[in-house]
Formats: sequence, C-alpha cells, structure tokens
Amino acid sequence: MAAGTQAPPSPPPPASTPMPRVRRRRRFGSRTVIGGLAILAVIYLVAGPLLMLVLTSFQDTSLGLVIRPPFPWSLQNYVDVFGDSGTYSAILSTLIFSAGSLLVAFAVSITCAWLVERTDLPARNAVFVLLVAPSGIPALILAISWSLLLNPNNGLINTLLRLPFGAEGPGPLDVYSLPWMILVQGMSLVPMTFLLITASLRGVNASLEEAARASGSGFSTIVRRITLPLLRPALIGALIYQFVTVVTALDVPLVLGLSGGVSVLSTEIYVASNPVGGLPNYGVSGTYGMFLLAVSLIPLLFYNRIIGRSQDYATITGKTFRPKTIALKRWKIPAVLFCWGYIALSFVLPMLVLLWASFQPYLGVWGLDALDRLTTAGYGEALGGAQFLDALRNTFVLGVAAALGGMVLAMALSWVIVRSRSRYRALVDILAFVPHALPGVVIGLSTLVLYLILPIPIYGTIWIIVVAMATQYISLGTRLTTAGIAQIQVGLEEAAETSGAGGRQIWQRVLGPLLRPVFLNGFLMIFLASIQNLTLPLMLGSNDNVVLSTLIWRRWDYGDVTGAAVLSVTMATITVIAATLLRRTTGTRGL
Amino acid sequence: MGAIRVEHLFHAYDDGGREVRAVDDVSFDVEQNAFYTLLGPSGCGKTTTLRCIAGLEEPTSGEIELDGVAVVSARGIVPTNKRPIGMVFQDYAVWPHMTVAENVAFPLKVAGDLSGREIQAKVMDALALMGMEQFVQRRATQLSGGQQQRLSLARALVRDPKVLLLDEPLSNLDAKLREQMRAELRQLQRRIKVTTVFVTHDQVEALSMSTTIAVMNQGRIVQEGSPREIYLQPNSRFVASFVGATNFVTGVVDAYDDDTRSAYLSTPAGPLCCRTEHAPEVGSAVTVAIRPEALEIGYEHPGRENLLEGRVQVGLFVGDAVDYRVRVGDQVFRVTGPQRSRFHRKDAVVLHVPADECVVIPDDPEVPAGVQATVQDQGAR
Amino acid sequence: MGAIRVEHLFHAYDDGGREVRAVDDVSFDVEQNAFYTLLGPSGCGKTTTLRCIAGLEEPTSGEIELDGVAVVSARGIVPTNKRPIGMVFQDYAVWPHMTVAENVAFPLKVAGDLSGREIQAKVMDALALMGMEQFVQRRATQLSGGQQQRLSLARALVRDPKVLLLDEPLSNLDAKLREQMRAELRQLQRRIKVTTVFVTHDQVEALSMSTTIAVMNQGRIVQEGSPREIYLQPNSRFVASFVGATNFVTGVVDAYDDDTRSAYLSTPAGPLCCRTEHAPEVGSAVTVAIRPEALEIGYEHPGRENLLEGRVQVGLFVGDAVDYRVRVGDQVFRVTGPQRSRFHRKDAVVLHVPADECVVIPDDPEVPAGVQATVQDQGAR
Amino acid sequence: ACGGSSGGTASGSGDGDGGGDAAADPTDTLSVSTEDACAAAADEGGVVQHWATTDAAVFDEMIAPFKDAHPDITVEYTSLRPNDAVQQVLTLVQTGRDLGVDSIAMSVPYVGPLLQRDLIRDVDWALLGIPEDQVLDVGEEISLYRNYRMVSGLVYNADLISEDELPDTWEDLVDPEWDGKIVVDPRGTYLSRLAPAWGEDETVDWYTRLMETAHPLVVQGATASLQKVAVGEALMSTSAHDSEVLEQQAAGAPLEIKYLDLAPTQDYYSFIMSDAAHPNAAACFLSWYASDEGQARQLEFEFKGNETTPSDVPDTTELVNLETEEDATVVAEVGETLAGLTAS
Ligand SMILES: Nc1ncnc2c1ncn2[C@@H]1O[C@H](COP(=O)(O)OP(=O)(O)OP(=O)(O)O)[C@@H](O)[C@H]1O
Ligand SMILES: Nc1ncnc2c1ncn2[C@@H]1O[C@H](COP(=O)(O)OP(=O)(O)OP(=O)(O)O)[C@@H](O)[C@H]1O
Ligand SMILES: [Mg+2]
Ligand SMILES: [Mg+2]
Repeated sequence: MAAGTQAPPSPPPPASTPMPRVRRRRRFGSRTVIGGLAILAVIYLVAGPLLMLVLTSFQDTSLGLVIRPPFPWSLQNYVDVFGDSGTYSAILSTLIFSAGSLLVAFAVSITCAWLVERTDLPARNAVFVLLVAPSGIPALILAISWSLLLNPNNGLINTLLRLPFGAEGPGPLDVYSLPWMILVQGMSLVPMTFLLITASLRGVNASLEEAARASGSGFSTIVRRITLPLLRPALIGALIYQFVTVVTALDVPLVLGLSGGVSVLSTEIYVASNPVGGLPNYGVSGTYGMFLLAVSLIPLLFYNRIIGRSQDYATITGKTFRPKTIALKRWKIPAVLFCWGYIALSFVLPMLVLLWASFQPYLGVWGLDALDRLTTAGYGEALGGAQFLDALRNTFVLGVAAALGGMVLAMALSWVIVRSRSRYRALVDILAFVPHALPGVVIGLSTLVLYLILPIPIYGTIWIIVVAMATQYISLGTRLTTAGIAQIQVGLEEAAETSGAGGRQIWQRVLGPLLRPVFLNGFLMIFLASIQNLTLPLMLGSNDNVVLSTLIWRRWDYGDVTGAAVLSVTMATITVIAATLLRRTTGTRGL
Repeated sequence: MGAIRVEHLFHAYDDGGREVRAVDDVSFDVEQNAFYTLLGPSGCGKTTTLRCIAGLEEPTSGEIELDGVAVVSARGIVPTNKRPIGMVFQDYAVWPHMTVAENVAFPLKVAGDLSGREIQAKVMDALALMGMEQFVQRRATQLSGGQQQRLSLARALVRDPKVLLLDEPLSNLDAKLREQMRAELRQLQRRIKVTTVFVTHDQVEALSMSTTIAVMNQGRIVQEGSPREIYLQPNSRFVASFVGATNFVTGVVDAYDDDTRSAYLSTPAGPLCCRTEHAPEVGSAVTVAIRPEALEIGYEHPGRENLLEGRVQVGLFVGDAVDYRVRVGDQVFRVTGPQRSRFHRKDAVVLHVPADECVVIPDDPEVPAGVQATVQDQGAR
Repeated sequence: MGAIRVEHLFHAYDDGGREVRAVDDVSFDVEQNAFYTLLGPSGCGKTTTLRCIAGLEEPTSGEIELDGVAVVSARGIVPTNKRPIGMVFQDYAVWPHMTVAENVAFPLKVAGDLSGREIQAKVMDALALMGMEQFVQRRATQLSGGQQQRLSLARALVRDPKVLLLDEPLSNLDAKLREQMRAELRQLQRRIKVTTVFVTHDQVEALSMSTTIAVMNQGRIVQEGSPREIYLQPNSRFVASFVGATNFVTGVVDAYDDDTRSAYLSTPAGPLCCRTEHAPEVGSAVTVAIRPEALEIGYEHPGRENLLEGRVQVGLFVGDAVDYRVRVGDQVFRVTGPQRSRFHRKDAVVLHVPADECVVIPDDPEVPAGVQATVQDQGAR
Repeated sequence: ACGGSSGGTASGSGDGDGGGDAAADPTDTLSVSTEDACAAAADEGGVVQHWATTDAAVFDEMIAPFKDAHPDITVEYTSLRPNDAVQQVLTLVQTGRDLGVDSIAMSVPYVGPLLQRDLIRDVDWALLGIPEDQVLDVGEEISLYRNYRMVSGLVYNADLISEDELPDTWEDLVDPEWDGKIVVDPRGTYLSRLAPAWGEDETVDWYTRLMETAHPLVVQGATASLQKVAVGEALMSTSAHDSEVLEQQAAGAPLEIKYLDLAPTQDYYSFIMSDAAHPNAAACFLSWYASDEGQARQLEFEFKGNETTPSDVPDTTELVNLETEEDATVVAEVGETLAGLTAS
C-alpha cells in the first residue's frame, strides 16, 4: 500500500502513552488585546440598545418609553403583534417579496461584481461607481421617481409605450404590483450587496479556477462549483444581512405596495406602530425587533459554523497567489450592454427625473410647457443658506467618522470571530449583528438615554449621531470584514509573527494592506448608509447637528419638492465623488 | 504525427511595463504515449510552457496541437476545458471548500456521463492508487503538503485524459514516496497510455522517467534527447552542469589520435586523455566535463594515465556515498567516493578518471555567451 | 545545556470531533549551533512539531525551551513574536501585497532598530545570498515557485535569528540549486552560528547537512543519531527503508561465529553471511537489510560467499548509476549498478554482497508490528 | 406674581423626578402680562428655547420682527417632529437632565404623555392677549393656546379638472368614476377625523365602500399626495389641508382645494413646560406669535392661518373640530381601523 507510512490512526499503537492535557496561562499577545478591546467596545455599543429593546417590547409605551422604575410591564405588545392575524397573512407576501428582491439583487450584484473585479470589462471603475451611486438618492425620492416613471395612469414610460399604439387607459406597466415592487426593491439592494461581494471576489485565487478548467469544466460550472462556493462566507453573510434589510425595508412597500394592495410585514408594522396622532407605538416596533432578532439567529449560527472552518475559504495564500484578469473576448459586448443597461435603469433614469424635478418650481404634469418653467431658483434657495453649509459639514463628519469608527471596530471584531478558537466567538458575531435587527428608534432612544446619563458631553452634537450610526452599521461592516479575513490564509499572519512582528505591526503591515479592498468597500458602505439614514438624525437632532438627510426630509415635509430634489442631487453627487475617490485607491489590480 | 506539437511558442509576461520573456521560441513534438520531460532551473519557463499547452495562458505567438487538433493556431484558440487534458499544479490548487473525495470526483461530475456509483468507484480507485483511501472524507485543507499533492494527482488522473500535464507533481513528497511514485507514475502512464508532459527540476526524476528530455534555460530548449544522451553527451556546459553535478576542466589540445579517437590535453590539473568522436583542432582550447562518480579516489592508483593529485577539503556523507571536494591545483573537484570510504580533511589523494568518462564539450552555438557566463559563475560559487 | 529543549511534546488536532494525534510524546535536545533534522514520511508530524517550537500551535502538553528560556511550560507561553526565531514555511507564506524587497525588509522594519539604509543593505545581502538580486522590485506574486521559496528563506535569515526553523526549505528548488543551497545553507549556518531545526523528507538532504537526525514516524521519534548511525545502523525496518532504499531479507540463523562476529543464515534467496555485533539466537528468524549500492551486479563473480542468482527485470538509468530490479527467487532486489552498465531485461546475473554490508536489524520495540508490516508491503511493491 | 413664579420654576428644573413635585402644584399658574414677561425675560438670560416642526431657516425668517423688537431675547429654535420631541422630553426628565426647552408646538393627540406627567404649565393666556376661542382647556386647569388651524378638503389639479366636476360631498366620492383617481393616506390620519361627525361605524362603512369602489392610490403624507395630484397621476387628494395647498400654490402648482360637506380641522397648540428655565421669555415670545403681526408672518411663511372659522370655507360646509377627549378617542380608534383596511 502506497502511503503505508501514514497508517490509519486506529487502532492506536499498543505502546501509546495516554496524552496528558494541561491548561496554561497564555500570555496575551497584542492582537488578543486588540480583539479584547473590540469586544468590550461592541458590548458597550450594543448592550444598551439590546436592553432597550427588551425594555420596549415588554412595556406599555402609550405614554412614551419609561426608562426607570416603576416600569409599566406588559405583554400587550406581543399580543398585538402575534395575536393579529394580519401579521401572519403578511408573512407569506413578505417571504415572496424578500426572496424575489434578494434574487434580483444578488443576481445583478454577483454578475457585475465578477465582471468588475475579475474581467477586462471596459471602464470597470465607472461601472463600479455608478452601480453604487443609486444609494445616494434617498429611498423615498427614488421610490417616487419610479412611480413617476412607471405609474399606470400617466407614468412617463407608460405614456411613451402607449403612444405608438394609441392605446388608452392604464398600463401597460403597473409599478403598483408585486413584480415591480420586487424589481425596484431588488435594485435598491444592489449597491450594498455589490459592495459586500466585490472585495471578496478580488481575493479568489485564480489557480483554483484554473484547476477546474483543466478538469474539463466550462465557465458556468466553474462559477457554480468553485467560485461561488469559495465566496460562501461573503455571500451568506451578505444574504443574512440583506434579508433583514429587505424585511424591514419600508419605502418601496409603502410607496408602491399599498396602492397595489400588496401589504408586507413592514407596512403592517408601520401602520400598527404609527397611530393617528399621538406617539408612535415603540412597543410594537420593539417586539417586531425581538422577532427579527430571533429569526436571524438561526442563519447566523449556521454562518458561524462556516466561518469556523474559515481555512476552507482561505484563497489569499502565501503561495503563487495569482490574481488574474479573465479576457471576455466575444462576451465583452453583451457584458458591457448588461452593465450599462442596468445602470441606465437603476441610476440614470431616476437621476434624470430627479434633475428634472430640481429644475422645476414645482413638479407638474409632464409636457412641453414644463420646459418653459425650467429654473435654477431651487438651487439658489436650497444651497444658499448657512444651514446648508452646516448640514454639509455635519454630513461629512458623520459619514467619515461613523465609517472609520465602524470599520476599525468591525475589522478587529471579525478577526476575533474568524481566528479565535473560543466557543464564544459565535456570540461575538451575534452581538455584532444585533444592531441590524433593531429598529432604528430603539438604537436612537438608547443612545439618547446613555449620553444623557453618562458624563460624556455629546448630547445635541453631531457625535451622538456618529455613535448611534456606528452602532447601527457595525453589523454591515462585520459582514464584509469577516468574509474578508476568512479569505486570508492564516500562514501569512504566522509568517509575520515568526518575523518578530507583534499584533499592532501585523495589523499595520500585513492584515491591513491585505484587507485594504475590504476596508475601503466597508468604509464606503457605512459612509453611504450613514449619510442616508434619517431615523437617527431625526431622533437625536438638535439645532447644531442638522445633516443633509434631515434637511431633505424637512424640505419635503414642508412641501418644497424642488428643494428636496436639489438636495437629493447634492447627495447623489457626494455619493459619486466618494465612490470615485475610494475606487481610485483600490482600482488597480492585485492586492 | 506526434500527440503534442508545439511550434515557435513565445510567451511574455508584463512586469509593470517591462516585458518578461518567459518562453522564447520553444518548439517540440511529443510522440503518442511518450513521457516527455521539461527539465530546467527555477524560473526558466517550464510552468509557463505547460500552462500554454493547457490553455491557461494565451501564448504571445506560436502554434500548439494536441492529439491531432490545433488548439492554438491562427484560426483560434480552444479553451482549456475543451482540451483532453489532466493537470497537476505546482501549487496543488486543491479546492479548499471540498472534501478529498469531492475534489477527485469533480472532473467526473463535470463530464456528467457517469452514474454516482461509477464515479464513487473511480474516485476510490484513483485515491487508492495514491494511497489516500483513508482520507476520503477529510477536508482538503486538513491534509499535509504531500498529501495535497497526491490528491491533486489523483484528480488529474481520474478522468483518463489523453494528455497528462504534470507540473512538479512529486516535489513535495518524501524521498521514499517520491521514488515509489516515480515508478508507479511511469508504469501507470504506460498502462493507461497517456501522452505526458512532465515538468521538473529534478534530474533524477527526469532521467529515470522520461522517454525524451528537453533541457530548458531562460525560456529556450537548449538540448533535447533521450536521458542517456542528455546525461552522457551534454551539448553545453549548461546542460552538463544542470543535469547532475559536473567538474569542468579547460585545457589545450596537444594531439589527437584518430585510431583510438583520443585527444591529449594539457590542463591546469595535469595531462588528460579524452575519448571523443569529434576531433578537436590541435592547439585549440576545449572544455572537458567529468562527472563526480567517474572519478575514483584513493591514496594511490595502479594506472599511469589521467591521474590527478590533490588534497581532500571536505567529505559529506550522503548515505549511499561520500561526497568529497578535492583540491587539485587551483580547482576544486567534486568526487563521489564509496559509502564506507573515510578520507579525511587534508589527506593527499589521487583521482583517476577513465578516458571514456572525459566528455569534451562542443562549442554550443545555441546558448548565448551570457548564459554560459552565468552558469560558470554559479559553478564557481 | 542545549539551545532547544523539547520535552514530552504532544499535539492533537481536532478533525471534526475525532482527535488526530499529530505529535505523540516527542522529546529532544538540540545543542548550541547544531543542525538538527527531523526526517520522516509525509504526515508524520514534522511540521506540527516545528510549529509548536515556533509557537504557532499551542501543544496539548509538553515543555519547550529556546535559548535557555522556557517558552512553553506550566508557567505560560511566550508568544511567537517574542521568540528569537526565523522560520521558512512549507508553503512559503510570502506576502502577496509586497514586493520582494519589502517582504525581506519586513522583519527588520518591525524590529525597528535599524536605519532605512542599513535595512536596505541587509536586504540586498540576504537576497544576493539567495541569488535573487534581480527580482528586488518584483511583486512576490510574480515569482515562480522556487523563487518564492528562496524569498522566504531570505526573509527568515535577514534578522539573524538565534534559532532557525526550516520546513522543507529546499523542496521546490531545482536539483542544481538545491544542491548548491544545501551546501550554502550549511556553511551559512556554521558561519552565523544559528541553531537550526530542519524538517525534510529527503534523506540526502538530511544525511548531508545534519549534525543529528531524528527519524519520525506517526508522531514519534523512532531513531535519533548522527547521519552515519542512522544510515548504517538503522534500528528498525522502518528507518532502514525510509532512509534510503533497502532490500530486506528474512532468514533463519543457522550459526554464529564469535571470532569473526559473523552470523550464517538461510534465506529464501540463498545462504548469507552477515557481520553483526549483537549475536542473534541460533534458530531464530531475523531480518537483514541490504542497501542497493552494496550489491555488486555482474554476469559472474569470483567470490563464493553471499552470491545471489537472479534475473534482471528492469534497469532505470538515473544519471550517475543504473537502478536495476533483479528477481532472486520470489523476491525483487533493488541494485545500483554502474552508470555505464547495460544489463538487459531477462539477463541472468549474479549479485554479491560483502558480509559487512548485511545489516541485521534488531527487534524494534518502539515501532508497533502494524507499521513494520506496512513497510514490508512497500518494499514488496 | 411674575417674579415668584419664575423663581419657582428655576428651582424646580434641577430636580427632574418625573416632573413630579415642583410642577405638581396646580395653583402654580403663570400669570403675567406681555410687558412683564418681556421685561423679566432679560433676567432669565434673554433666551427662549422653542421646538416646533417648521424648517429652521423658514422659522428664523418668520420671527425676524420679534427679534427686531426684542434684541435682548434670543430664540433658540429646534425643528423636531412631535413624537421625537415628546420622547426627548420624557427621556430628559427621566434621566434628570435639564429640559433645554421652554415651549413646544404640537397637535393635541401628542400632548397626552406630557400632561400625564405634569410637564405642561398652566398659563393665563388672556393676560398675554390671546383670544379665548384660541385657548383649549385640557385636563384640570391646564390650557393650551392654538397656534394655527388647518382645514381638510379635497385637493385637485385645476388644470385637469374643474371644481364643478368634483363631488360635493364625501358620499359622492364613493363612485366608480373616480377609480384610481383619489389619494388616501395609509395611516387613516385625515379621513378618521370625519368620525366625530359621523360616528365610528358609519365612517368605517364609508371608507370600506370607498376602498372597494374607487380603489384609491395609497400615499403617505401630504406632500407626496399633492405631488401625485400635481403631476396628474391622481385627480384629487384627501390627505391635505388648506395650508399645504397654499404652499404649493406659492410655488406655482395648479392645485386648488374644495371643501365638501364636512371639513375636519387640524389644530396645533403651543404650551410652556412646567420645568421651563425661561418661562417669561417663552410667554413673551408666544405673545408675539399670537399677535396680529405674528399670525400674519405665520400665514406668509408657513401658510398657516388661525381663524376659528376660516373665512374661505363656505357656509354649506360644517367644520369638524376635535376638542373633547371622547372625540380624540373615537378618531384614534377609527384611524386604526382605517389603517388596517388600507394595509391588507
Ligand atoms: N505573472 C507573472 N508576471 C511576471 N513575471 C512572471 C509571472 N509569472 C512568472 N513570471 C516569470 O516568468 C519566468 C518563468 O516562470 P515559470 O513559472 O514558467 O518558471 P518555472 O520554470 O516553472 O520555475 P519553477 O521551477 O521555479 O517553478 C520567471 O522568471 C518568473 O519570474
Ligand atoms: N488542521 C488540521 N486538522 C486535522 N488534522 C491535521 C491538521 N493539520 C495537519 N493534520 C494532520 O496531522 C498529521 C501531521 O501533519 P504535519 O503537517 O505535521 O505533517 P508533516 O510531517 O509536516 O507532513 P508533510 O511532509 O507532508 O508536510 C497529518 O496526518 C495531517 O493530516
Ligand atoms: Mg514552475
Ligand atoms: Mg509538513
């Protein structure tokens, strides 16, 4: 027998000595210290909101949330949520809606990510930026753009489609229907999904795919059997995250769904928790958060088992790692058409509507006479005041600080999650995921309470929003960094260790640079998500911390559609600039 | 017609604007069922040549034919997965997300013409061949380096390819296993009649397994021939020194005897008589290659011809022999002494080399002067 | 006191609940400046042992001392980066995001006590030593396999470690370079006086470089000794067969002559006379190990003792010799014949072995019966 | 009276235990004339902190005359949604921090939690020159002052349909002719206010028929609903008030409002906090706000009037005001039902 020298371990050799086991004190390396600090930080950030969630869901909040005894304990919220048959009837449509949107989002994101990161697609960087760009248009505005374009009565596209046939009546496309909801929601998930995937795709070792090719498999087999499975940590991480995103997403179901008679869980909850006048029913939101948390726990534990075998996905190795660009050849034109077609649909069209709205004193019926009304007055008005400049500065501080803080923390946490052999690492991952399942109001409230109690004077400043935002998006960051670190073969860290490098230096010189694409993608994600987020700035708002998103909302609330459009254009511009700058720094191939 | 035909193959990598010419006009034919070896130093372009044959690199120019089908030609390029090949990668490239069995089953599953049971059976056969049965269910990442390489070999063989491409498939195996695999691979190759291109930098592997060896240097084939030709009649200093250790002596031809086909030389180490077919010009300078194992070492020697007197510098025990360095005049000779010999440092010894073992190296037009210089440098180190 | 002391080292991996005992009670001492080699088949636990010394694995139990400091003991564990080591990894572990120069400069930069100029100079020295000067600015991912391994070696040496840990550092080099590096590494090791632990599965490497060799099998050290001891006096079939090819003959002791220290055996291949210090019991069955190079092959032989008659099965040209398989009775013998010999298939030949070269293998209490059987299987293939 | 009261509030603000003891004294009414209040404001630091929903820039411009008249009083304005405002006050009180707010404007249903905790201070509004019909008594001895009153009607696009073609009553709205042409709000915010006039059952029945017959577009919020009408996707919106129409008209949009048989009103009230640090300044400011000048500015900048019976509402239209606790309960319950009908 060939490998006889490696005889099977059983039966054990007779002379075998029983193996003693000893427990020793490990001297903490500085990487462990960094990890420990990260865990403390995440506990600090997440414990409050989590406590608040429990508190909210188990009390009667009709007179506002009580945060000190005596508590009005009550199970009524659970009765309201789970005793309502509407909850259950909405679950099915929610599942269809979520599954559909996720399918759209992942199909588009994976395809585009692969094209951008692995092939010689022309103008890759522009495609990257423009795929991410729609996230710069506020969701509400985006959904409204879609209804302007596609509503069955006088949507622009419908009108144009009807024109050649002289057809009358509504249609042919009805944006107020489940398929369109799915499509629009799917498109709105693309930017984040795309960012969650691209960095990992970059780290797939080409020789693993080459081996499959030499084994006789064609392109699609390689993608299905090699590339995607290797991306499992990134894909499943993104999937769990985006599932929760889509279940809690409100804008599309609210703007498109209700008119079409499609009601999902999030609209159900929205309606239930926003009574006519009076305070929102925080209790119901909290209960819903508890439910979501419970639901996402199962896939999270599953995910952690995958990460537990992270070496199965380590594709960035210290041995002939060849990042390789695949030549598209005759597929180049279809690929270009696909990417730019999608960009036209997801970004250019809504952006044109937005621009149009920003140059109109009010948004009236489509028509030639509207051309006469074109004006730049909206720009002068919305961008003129000192308030706008304040908001711009605050937005910038918010985006950069939250993204930086969130990503640094996420990287350290993910290192613990991936590399630690402790049983509790799954707990750390769950802790890091928790904020995503929490309703924004819960995070807002707990942050508010915390900084009213603690002697840290950030109440009323932009920093309280930064902290809340970092809390909210730590889960987004860890989805990305966990997959990113799992891709790096542990040997690269070990080689640094045997070269005398301590934890700080390993981070600085080895992990950091190797994780650069991941870090920049994550930075961009949190940056974009934070400057878009409306709930937290509104809740924690004061005179001194107005940001662009609240400004847009106020303009809108005040009935100033033009102003809102102008500010949204500004937001989209910031997004494009930020994405371009960050892409510049990672754009070159290789690691 | 050969099973593999490579013609005027060029391949250049782009190294940040600068062009690295990894393969530089390589042509060769491999007969049906032959075992063809590319042998050469690190970085000489062996892997690149193999990757071009596999279709993993698109050559800058050149033509390649596999099993009668032009896979790289002016008319187009056949993609890798359509070529009838099996390949073992230098870095194994086992799929970390699959178990051992899944890795091996992959090529069969992709082909899709076998039932699950048949696949199972073939996988077990291939694994058994590599002595890997007990790891069937282990994850590929939990294997040691050598085990991964055997897995990679099993994967390449499992689908009975027409052409087998091996990129140093034995380099991570232990000596024992390597020797065994060497024999087995060769037998297997004969049995399943698969034309094989084998890349290695190990001369013993190359010599013992190949039907034909092509020695490569700096992207070119510098000599092609049977193992014995390559070893016994190297056409250049480079080949002589690469394929086994060699001592070089430069000397001036004093006379040539047509009857015995012997050249008489004066060298710094003393007079030498060499057997050679090609009469060198009298008075010209030539190089003579002498293998360490051709030199007999002793305190004295009964013969009178081709005796070199020197002093032992060092003796390294290498198991089946002792590897001596003996200083003769200004030059240090490598000498393979018998296993049990115990010459000590500073001992005065006599080396004897039969005239048959003195190989006169012809001027090699193919290798540019620069390369020779480099090799010489290396040798002098 | 040794520079490295390993005591009762155990290490088990968790293979999905099942425990894989990779290192199983290993103890050894390495003298200051010694070159200590762990030699063993694939998967025997060499790498794991080395990783425990480096601190990359936390042993299940055991103690390790490096340069007088207890790095693994009941009192605690010193982290890897605080151990005075340099290490070369089996899979290179070069950092793909750095250039060659940056890779080598890394250990110096993190130490932080040299100026940029000094670092630059040391990096160039280390690279020059490995013949890698021309790649300084290339990215690590653009190197060939062997080049990456040399880079890894340069990186380990650059900070003049107290203890050098080498995990098969030469396995991906070409034969020529390997041989050269072998000599250079050894010289370097002597010059910079660095205690070295070397892991290899190559017996020639082990024999030629080491001060002491420990042969490992299944997580244990089965024999420890100088190269000559290991090769010439293997204490078990396993060692004999692993450290160089060996033919085993089992026979029954007919008589023992105390004066000449000769044992007379009957074996299936014929009568044999073996020189041995330890008198075997008359009538007992013993195993005799005969190295292929100890057997002289010829059509006839002048002597009368220790002659085995057989037929050539196959002869493989391996450069400096021809590797024959000769069938004697039921058994196939490996015989190393002279380079120019040309015995053909089916030729009837006579093998002769001097009595000194017949090594009677003592019963080996350490190696379980199962393993011996396995090795025998291997030999019989 | 003014001096004593201001001192009392100042000492009470530090305690902050649920707004309990200091503010609990029901007799502690802020009775101060406008002049006295404005004079005492300087002693309080010359600052008033006011929260409302208006955009900060607009508000700032609107109150310019007040700033001119009272250069010694700074108005620190914060724009907050009523629900955020209430929860922030509650949180501040529970954590024992300074309120940081003296007066807030919001609609009645939000006030409950604040009243419950005695966080609102009774004010003798008449002394500040505020007409009686703009004062609402809530709970015991606490009264609020109405900032503005908005009236709901049917908003339509005058370019697409003329007033005559529109229905005259809410009942007429239930007609297949308007299939897909009406906008309603998913929360039932606007239409539930018909309930005090119709009663619970009838309102729900009417809404059910409306949903089945006219398949309205469901759009959240006034701005979005008006937008639908402006671009012509829908013909008319049920979820907007006169003031919002005025806003749009100012921008040039061809929107008009038609009052049907019933016109629910929506009132916003202002009040001073029990623990206010600057009650006099707040009183001074609110007094200006309620003055003719203040009201005119409000109409100009926020398009919000404060007539108890708005003059442009025809006589045939009956106003539906929400002034009693029972009415508020009915509206809330009906709203929940309507919302349920919309989202299923
Ligand atoms: N992606 C690349 N970019 C630039 N140069 C490269 C690249 N890959 C290989 N090279 C260079 O091309 C030359 C040939 O490389 P190749 O891998 O074919 O060598 P090899 O003969 O297989 O060597 P080894 O025995 O060390 O594996 C080397 O000098 C190498 O540095
Ligand atoms: N992470 C792991 N999980 C489970 N088993 C492992 C793991 N790593 C190694 N092993 C097993 O432990 C044993 C010893 O492995 P080790 O890497 O030390 O071998 P080695 O002697 O270095 O072999 P090679 O010469 O092939 O590199 C092998 O049987 C291997 O399969
Ligand atoms: Mg190679
Ligand atoms: Mg190993």
